[in-house]
Amino acid sequence: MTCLPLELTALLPLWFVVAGVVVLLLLEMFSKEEGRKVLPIIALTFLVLALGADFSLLSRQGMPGALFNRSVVIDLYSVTLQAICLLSALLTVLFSSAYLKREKAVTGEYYALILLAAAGMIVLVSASEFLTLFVGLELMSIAGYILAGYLRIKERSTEAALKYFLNGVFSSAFLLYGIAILYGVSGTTHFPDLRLFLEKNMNASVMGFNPAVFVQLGAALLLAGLGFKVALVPFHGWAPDVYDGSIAPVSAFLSTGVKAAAFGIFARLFTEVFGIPGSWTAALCVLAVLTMTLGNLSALGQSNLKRLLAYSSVAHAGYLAVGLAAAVGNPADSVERAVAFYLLVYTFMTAGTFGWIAWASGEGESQTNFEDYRGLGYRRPWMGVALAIFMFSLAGMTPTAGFFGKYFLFKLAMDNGMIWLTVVAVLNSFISAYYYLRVIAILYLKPEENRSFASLPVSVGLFFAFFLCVLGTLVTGFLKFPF
Amino acid sequence: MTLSLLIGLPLVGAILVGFFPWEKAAKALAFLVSLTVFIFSLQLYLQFDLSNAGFQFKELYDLVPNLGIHYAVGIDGISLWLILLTTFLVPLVTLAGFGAFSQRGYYACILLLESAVIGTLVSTDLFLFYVFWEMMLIPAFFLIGIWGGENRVKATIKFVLYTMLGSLLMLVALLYITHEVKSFDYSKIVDHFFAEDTQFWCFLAFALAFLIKVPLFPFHGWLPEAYVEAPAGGTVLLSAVMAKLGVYGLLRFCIPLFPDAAKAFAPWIMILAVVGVLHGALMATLQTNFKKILAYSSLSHMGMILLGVFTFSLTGLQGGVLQMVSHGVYMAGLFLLVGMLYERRPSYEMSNFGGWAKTTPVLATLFLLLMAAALGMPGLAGFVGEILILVSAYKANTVLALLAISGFVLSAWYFFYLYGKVFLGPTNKKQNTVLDLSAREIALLLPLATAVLWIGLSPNFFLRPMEKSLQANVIERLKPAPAMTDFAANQRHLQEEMEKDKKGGR
Amino acid sequence: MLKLENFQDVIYIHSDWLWLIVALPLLGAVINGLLTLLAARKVLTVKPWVYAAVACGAAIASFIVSWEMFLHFKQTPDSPWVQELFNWIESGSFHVSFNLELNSLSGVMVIFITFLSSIIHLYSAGYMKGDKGFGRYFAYLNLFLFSMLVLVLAQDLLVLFLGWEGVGFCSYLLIGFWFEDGVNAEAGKKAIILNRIGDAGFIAALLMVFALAGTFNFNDLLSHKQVFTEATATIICLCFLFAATGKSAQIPLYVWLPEAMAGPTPVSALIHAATMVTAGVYLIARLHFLYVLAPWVSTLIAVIGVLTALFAATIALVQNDIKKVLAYSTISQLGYMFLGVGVTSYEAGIFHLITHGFFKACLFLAAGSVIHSLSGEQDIRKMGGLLKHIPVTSLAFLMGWIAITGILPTCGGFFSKDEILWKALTTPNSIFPILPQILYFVGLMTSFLTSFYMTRLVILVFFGNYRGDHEVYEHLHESPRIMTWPVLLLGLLSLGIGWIGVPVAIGGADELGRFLDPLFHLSTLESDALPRSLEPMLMLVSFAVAFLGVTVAWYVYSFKPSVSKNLTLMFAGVKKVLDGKYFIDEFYNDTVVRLARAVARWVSGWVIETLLVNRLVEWAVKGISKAAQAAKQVQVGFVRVYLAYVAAGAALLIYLLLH
Amino acid sequence: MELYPITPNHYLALSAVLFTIGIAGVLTRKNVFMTLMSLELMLNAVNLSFITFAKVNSDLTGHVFVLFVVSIAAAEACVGLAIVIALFRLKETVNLDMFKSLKN
Repeated sequence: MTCLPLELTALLPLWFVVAGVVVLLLLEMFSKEEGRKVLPIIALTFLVLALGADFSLLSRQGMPGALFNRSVVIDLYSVTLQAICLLSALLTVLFSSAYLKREKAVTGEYYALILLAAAGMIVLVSASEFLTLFVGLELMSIAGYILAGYLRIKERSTEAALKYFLNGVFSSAFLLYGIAILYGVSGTTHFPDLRLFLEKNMNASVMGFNPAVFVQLGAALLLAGLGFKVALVPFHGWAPDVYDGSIAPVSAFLSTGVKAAAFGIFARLFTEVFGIPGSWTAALCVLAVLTMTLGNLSALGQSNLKRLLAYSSVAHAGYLAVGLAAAVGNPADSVERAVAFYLLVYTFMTAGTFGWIAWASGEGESQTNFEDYRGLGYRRPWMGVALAIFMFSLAGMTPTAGFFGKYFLFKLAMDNGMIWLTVVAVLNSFISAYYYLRVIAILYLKPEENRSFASLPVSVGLFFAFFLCVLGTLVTGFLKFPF
Repeated sequence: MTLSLLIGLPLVGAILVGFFPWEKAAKALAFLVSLTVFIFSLQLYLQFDLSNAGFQFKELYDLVPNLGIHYAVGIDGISLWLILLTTFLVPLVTLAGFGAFSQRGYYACILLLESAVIGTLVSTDLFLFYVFWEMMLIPAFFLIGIWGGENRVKATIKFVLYTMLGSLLMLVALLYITHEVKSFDYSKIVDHFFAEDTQFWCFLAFALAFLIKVPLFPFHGWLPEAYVEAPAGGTVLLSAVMAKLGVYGLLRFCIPLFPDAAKAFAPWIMILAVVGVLHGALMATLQTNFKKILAYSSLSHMGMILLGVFTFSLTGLQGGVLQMVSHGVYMAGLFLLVGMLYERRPSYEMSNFGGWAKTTPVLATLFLLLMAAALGMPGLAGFVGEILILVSAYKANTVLALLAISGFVLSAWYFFYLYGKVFLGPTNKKQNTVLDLSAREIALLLPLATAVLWIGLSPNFFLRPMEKSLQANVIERLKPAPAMTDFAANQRHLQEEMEKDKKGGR
Repeated sequence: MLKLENFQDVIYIHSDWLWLIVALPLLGAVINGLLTLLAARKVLTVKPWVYAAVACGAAIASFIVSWEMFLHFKQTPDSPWVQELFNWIESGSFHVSFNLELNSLSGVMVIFITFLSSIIHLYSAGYMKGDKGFGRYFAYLNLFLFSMLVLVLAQDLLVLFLGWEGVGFCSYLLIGFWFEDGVNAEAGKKAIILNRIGDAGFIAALLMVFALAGTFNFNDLLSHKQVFTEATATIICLCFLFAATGKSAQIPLYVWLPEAMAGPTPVSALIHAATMVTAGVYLIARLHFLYVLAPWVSTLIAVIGVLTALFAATIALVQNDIKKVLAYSTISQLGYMFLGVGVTSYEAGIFHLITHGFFKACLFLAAGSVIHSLSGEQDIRKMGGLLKHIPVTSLAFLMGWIAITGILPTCGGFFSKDEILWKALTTPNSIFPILPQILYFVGLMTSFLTSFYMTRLVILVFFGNYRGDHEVYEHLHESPRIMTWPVLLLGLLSLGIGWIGVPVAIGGADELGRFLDPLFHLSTLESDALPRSLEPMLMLVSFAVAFLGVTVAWYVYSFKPSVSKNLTLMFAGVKKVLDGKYFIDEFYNDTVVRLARAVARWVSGWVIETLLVNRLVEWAVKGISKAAQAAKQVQVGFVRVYLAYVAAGAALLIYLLLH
Repeated sequence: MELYPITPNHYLALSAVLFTIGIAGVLTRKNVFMTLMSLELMLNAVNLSFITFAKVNSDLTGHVFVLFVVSIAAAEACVGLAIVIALFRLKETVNLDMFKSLKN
């Protein structure tokens, strides 16, 4: 495919995904019932193709860099994040196929929406300019809104959609305003130019008015907008309800793919653009501490696994924020590496857990309380072990990848001399260990006799998905990371 | 290659056992694997170079190159015996069984634990050490949480959380020092001189992690439940192996890395240790559950070991390490016997026993022997370490040493109380059906009995290899710190380095 | 005044065979132990005589070996025999090698121990016949012998401690031998725990000795004795004394011995009369060079000794269990030995140790034979007139009686006791000048009481009419020869044993004294308060006292039983106190034991464990879970509130970034 | 009387005011439709400032941005209305405070 112009090959993943969307929609239009069986397979094929394209990009020397009139940048970071988002989409599709069959809700547009969101993510993570960023973000979000409310006959699902939607639009207004102000001050929407502007004028005062004030104002609004997407406290209100309300596979998607993409661009902005000393560092520290603490504490009180996971994903956003707070003063690539690595690990373990819930919760997600899983570890040993591994990883225990992820993030904070922040983060992951371990322990309590988990089938796709997640959770820590 | 083999073999074995198709044969396989590991580990002693104080059997590979994390392993005289102790005990534990159901998982966990323990003992890269250190928790968590007794969940979560709190704070300290030294290499870090307050805080963080594992007196909240609820095999590994890792960590990291802080804290730790000795013994006298008696006695004995270690004298250190080994041996034996009693009468309450010396003479005799060792009978394992510790402790602090002696009296109190309640006195009807030890059980206890005698009668065999390493890697490190000027220069140098890095990052 | 020249010029003779003395009993123990366990496992069936043969063989062989060596050793008594067995512990400056040393003191002790235990082994073969634990019994017995020999032959305090602990442990096993009866098990426990309390003193002393001298080897200590000041020596000796009172059942730690009679009678004879209980005396004698530096402690020893002697004798007056009487008399006699070593006349102490060993063993064995023939009856009120039924046993017992009371001059303990009293009287005490007289008179009083209660015992058991139940009377029979002959032999020996130390004053040779003197003469105070020529007179005095005691007892219990009743009526209170053994056990229970339990329960169990260790953690957990409940309330569910959060957050950020 | 020239600052102020009004609307109104309108108001306020800045900086990006925002706002409106209809089918109400089955 080297004959194709660079601009096309570099964005090949995007093309594949979009093509997938079109094909799926057409199939949905023209296929009968039995045609629906192939939908997931189609989706998978295109996602795998896109992933393959990403890997071929990763494997070749020299990244294309800025393309399309510098509106997108294809570097190791963005390609890695693309891969992560696609991986999340892939896992979601795998989890969904069995789930939707069970719920008798198989439609083409579902998969189309997932791919559409994936396309949005690809655009988002490779944006090098605010307009692209906005378009990608909205593409991803709008698809997300619909996915959240996919089971429109269920109140919880629809309510989740509403909450997600209102918060989403509300905060993207903030985001936009922030962008507008930055644009107004600097006269550009390109990240590199903005960076140059900041480095020049952060402490100079141009023709009477001090741009720093406006930059900080813009940054604040920008932070608010992105903070919503990645569910940082206090912009997190929607997250627990949405992850809890929407169907488990979608929760997996929203809590991994969407968050990964959002965090990806978040990290890029706060390393490559705002990566210079400024008052936002303190703000990020505050957000990080709030997020970790509130997320973990609320998770502590949960008796419902799905909701617990929702809160835990809030908490994990907090750990990532620790990394971002330490962005200033650390080399950009090390920050981006840490973030990307954590997102990958996080995708494996969180998607895996949500998928596990999708599997274990049974018809209509009737069983998501801890008590429902009493003794599952004896009846279905392997699935028990799988969940245990995810939990250990979420708790950040060695040798699972969860530990390495946390380690790299906290290391950033420590290298920046933010000892107290590290201590807070560590104490938080100590608290989190309690509820994660309790989940495992419950799996191995004495099971009630009547309860047998034999009625939970593990299809090939599901098995493959779990295998992927477990493997990823176990070995990622020891793999050589692309950059 | 030997060390990697010692880590890898159990790991592979664990996976094999875990996936082993025949539930019944899992035990046999696990036993074979652990036995092979033991045989390989003997090589360590045979090829050990007594004249060399530093690390031996070194290996070095990259693990995470861009962070400078290496797979670096090696052993010295301190870790040698603890490794041999581990590899020696695990086959016995596997042979002893106690995995009531789901044999696969049980033995997989044991092998996993063995691998993690050995890894912890041989790592010379701090990151690697931490990885193995935390990794131990997972199999331990399962061993207690799945195969444990009634309140196993509470016990196991308590145990893991206590341990994690310590190790997470240690992680912070580890992050800090590796950030300061810019390396995970033990030899580099140990040669680096840390500022006073750095030493203070880092010592606290590290020591907390290790002292919780030991456990030292105020941090033993997890101990009684964990020891009692765990299955016999698990208890053996907890008390005989994992507890030792705490002391090992102190010897290997806390003291050499932060010598000044160690010297500053030593008196306090010695006081806590003695309080632990007395407290553990007194608590033991209160119990009606004989597994709990052993648990508390273990607390008391570990206090003794710490007392020896923190005298910082060769005698005390050697006594401490020797006592670790012997405590490992006799405690393992006692807990295995307790497990065997439990198999014959599922209870730990002494009131349900009595006169068992009549029906199970062999069991009683072995128990008496190991108990005598635990009592510090001269000529058996416990005594030598104890006397070495006391002698050096007396030089370090007379009062503490004299107080510690009373632990010696109390141990007689609770141990003979236990023996009298369980093995002596009238027998009751039901008991005639009870069988004495089977050939298998005797076979797995005899090595322990032999070891107890061996340590007691020729301790030099064990003391000699550790002498040089303790001298070089612990005592030498405690020599007065370099002059202030060096320290200042050191700091300046570091500052420059950090600046360079920042620039490099851009 | 002391003769303080330091003698270094000791020539040690290396010996290759000392180990045999200790190894043989150990071998016997191991063989018997294995045989027993194998038999218990039904792997093989062992005839009882095999056990007996092995054990007695081991003991006797050990005796023969040591006898041989001793004869050779006697040629050059000034040069001890030493064997370096192996290098036991070596760590830095801490170096202990496992050496055995045969010097005049340990030599005498070894002969004494091996001989007595050989006889007692033989006796046991008969006494324990048909017992289920026959093999186990002999295994323990041999193990005990091994430990005792190690204790005696040790050239090193730590090795001595090995034996010291070993004998304690074996006595635990042997006292609780019939463990199916809870009482016996309890007695064993009490014995070992009290011993351990004493041993704490031993260890403390060890630590101090090492801290000062850096060695445990007796000879090195002897040559380094200048490192001990009077103060340090005093403390160390006090600690050792404490240990000794534990082993040798002296005030304050004597209470275990009477209950130790729960064990089989031969055990009482071997351990609680002849050998183990003398370990304390031996220890003090072995450390004479330290004690001479601490006159205070020596005085204390003498006082403790004489008090214990009197105290135990008074209790013995009213005991009705034949073994208990002997037990208290043992304590009392041990008191004499302490008195002896206390006044630094160590050879006198050892002398009495040996004579007492013989006659007390004889008495115990005879008593055992009595009990045996009365099918287990021990209460002397249920005996009487046994002389005609079991003449041999009675004869032996009477010999023992003669020996202990010293009613027949030159027999048994007469010389040794007299030696001690003489030394007690004539050794000036620098601290309390009046003390020697006191010691002497209390000693005399004790010897009066001794002859009194022993005579009472003899009369109640062997004379008068039988007062026991009838079915017992039916089976009344003399014990088998294997029991009676050893007893007779012991009886004869205990009469004659006194001749090894006939005082010079009455033209005797005092062989033992002269033999031991080189070892002790530096540490022995001159006993020159009275001219030597007075000694025969004092002998007459003590003989008179003993005679008085016997006659009074005879009068009271044989001719005028009414008198004893009247006495008991007159002194009801005293009787009560004596029956209650001065309520010392109760006293200990109410103070020490209860205090310890209270500390354990309240300080450790409640304050520390519950409050400090657990409650704090629980509170922390409670706090966190409260916080968790609060945190959950943030998630109210109203979407508009969430939107408000967003707005507020934005405001917060603007504030944070702009201020 | 003379007319003061309308400077960009007036437009920016106006847009800020509109944005604030939008926020207030969103936070205060219970009716979903009012909320949606307030959201639109906020977006358009942003558009206004975009145009202004474009004018000030005399570059076209701002204008392009506005076009995108308008179209995306339209899309969002459809999705939003769809969700509202679905909810109305289920609960027969458009009062936001009625939707609180997911909490704590």
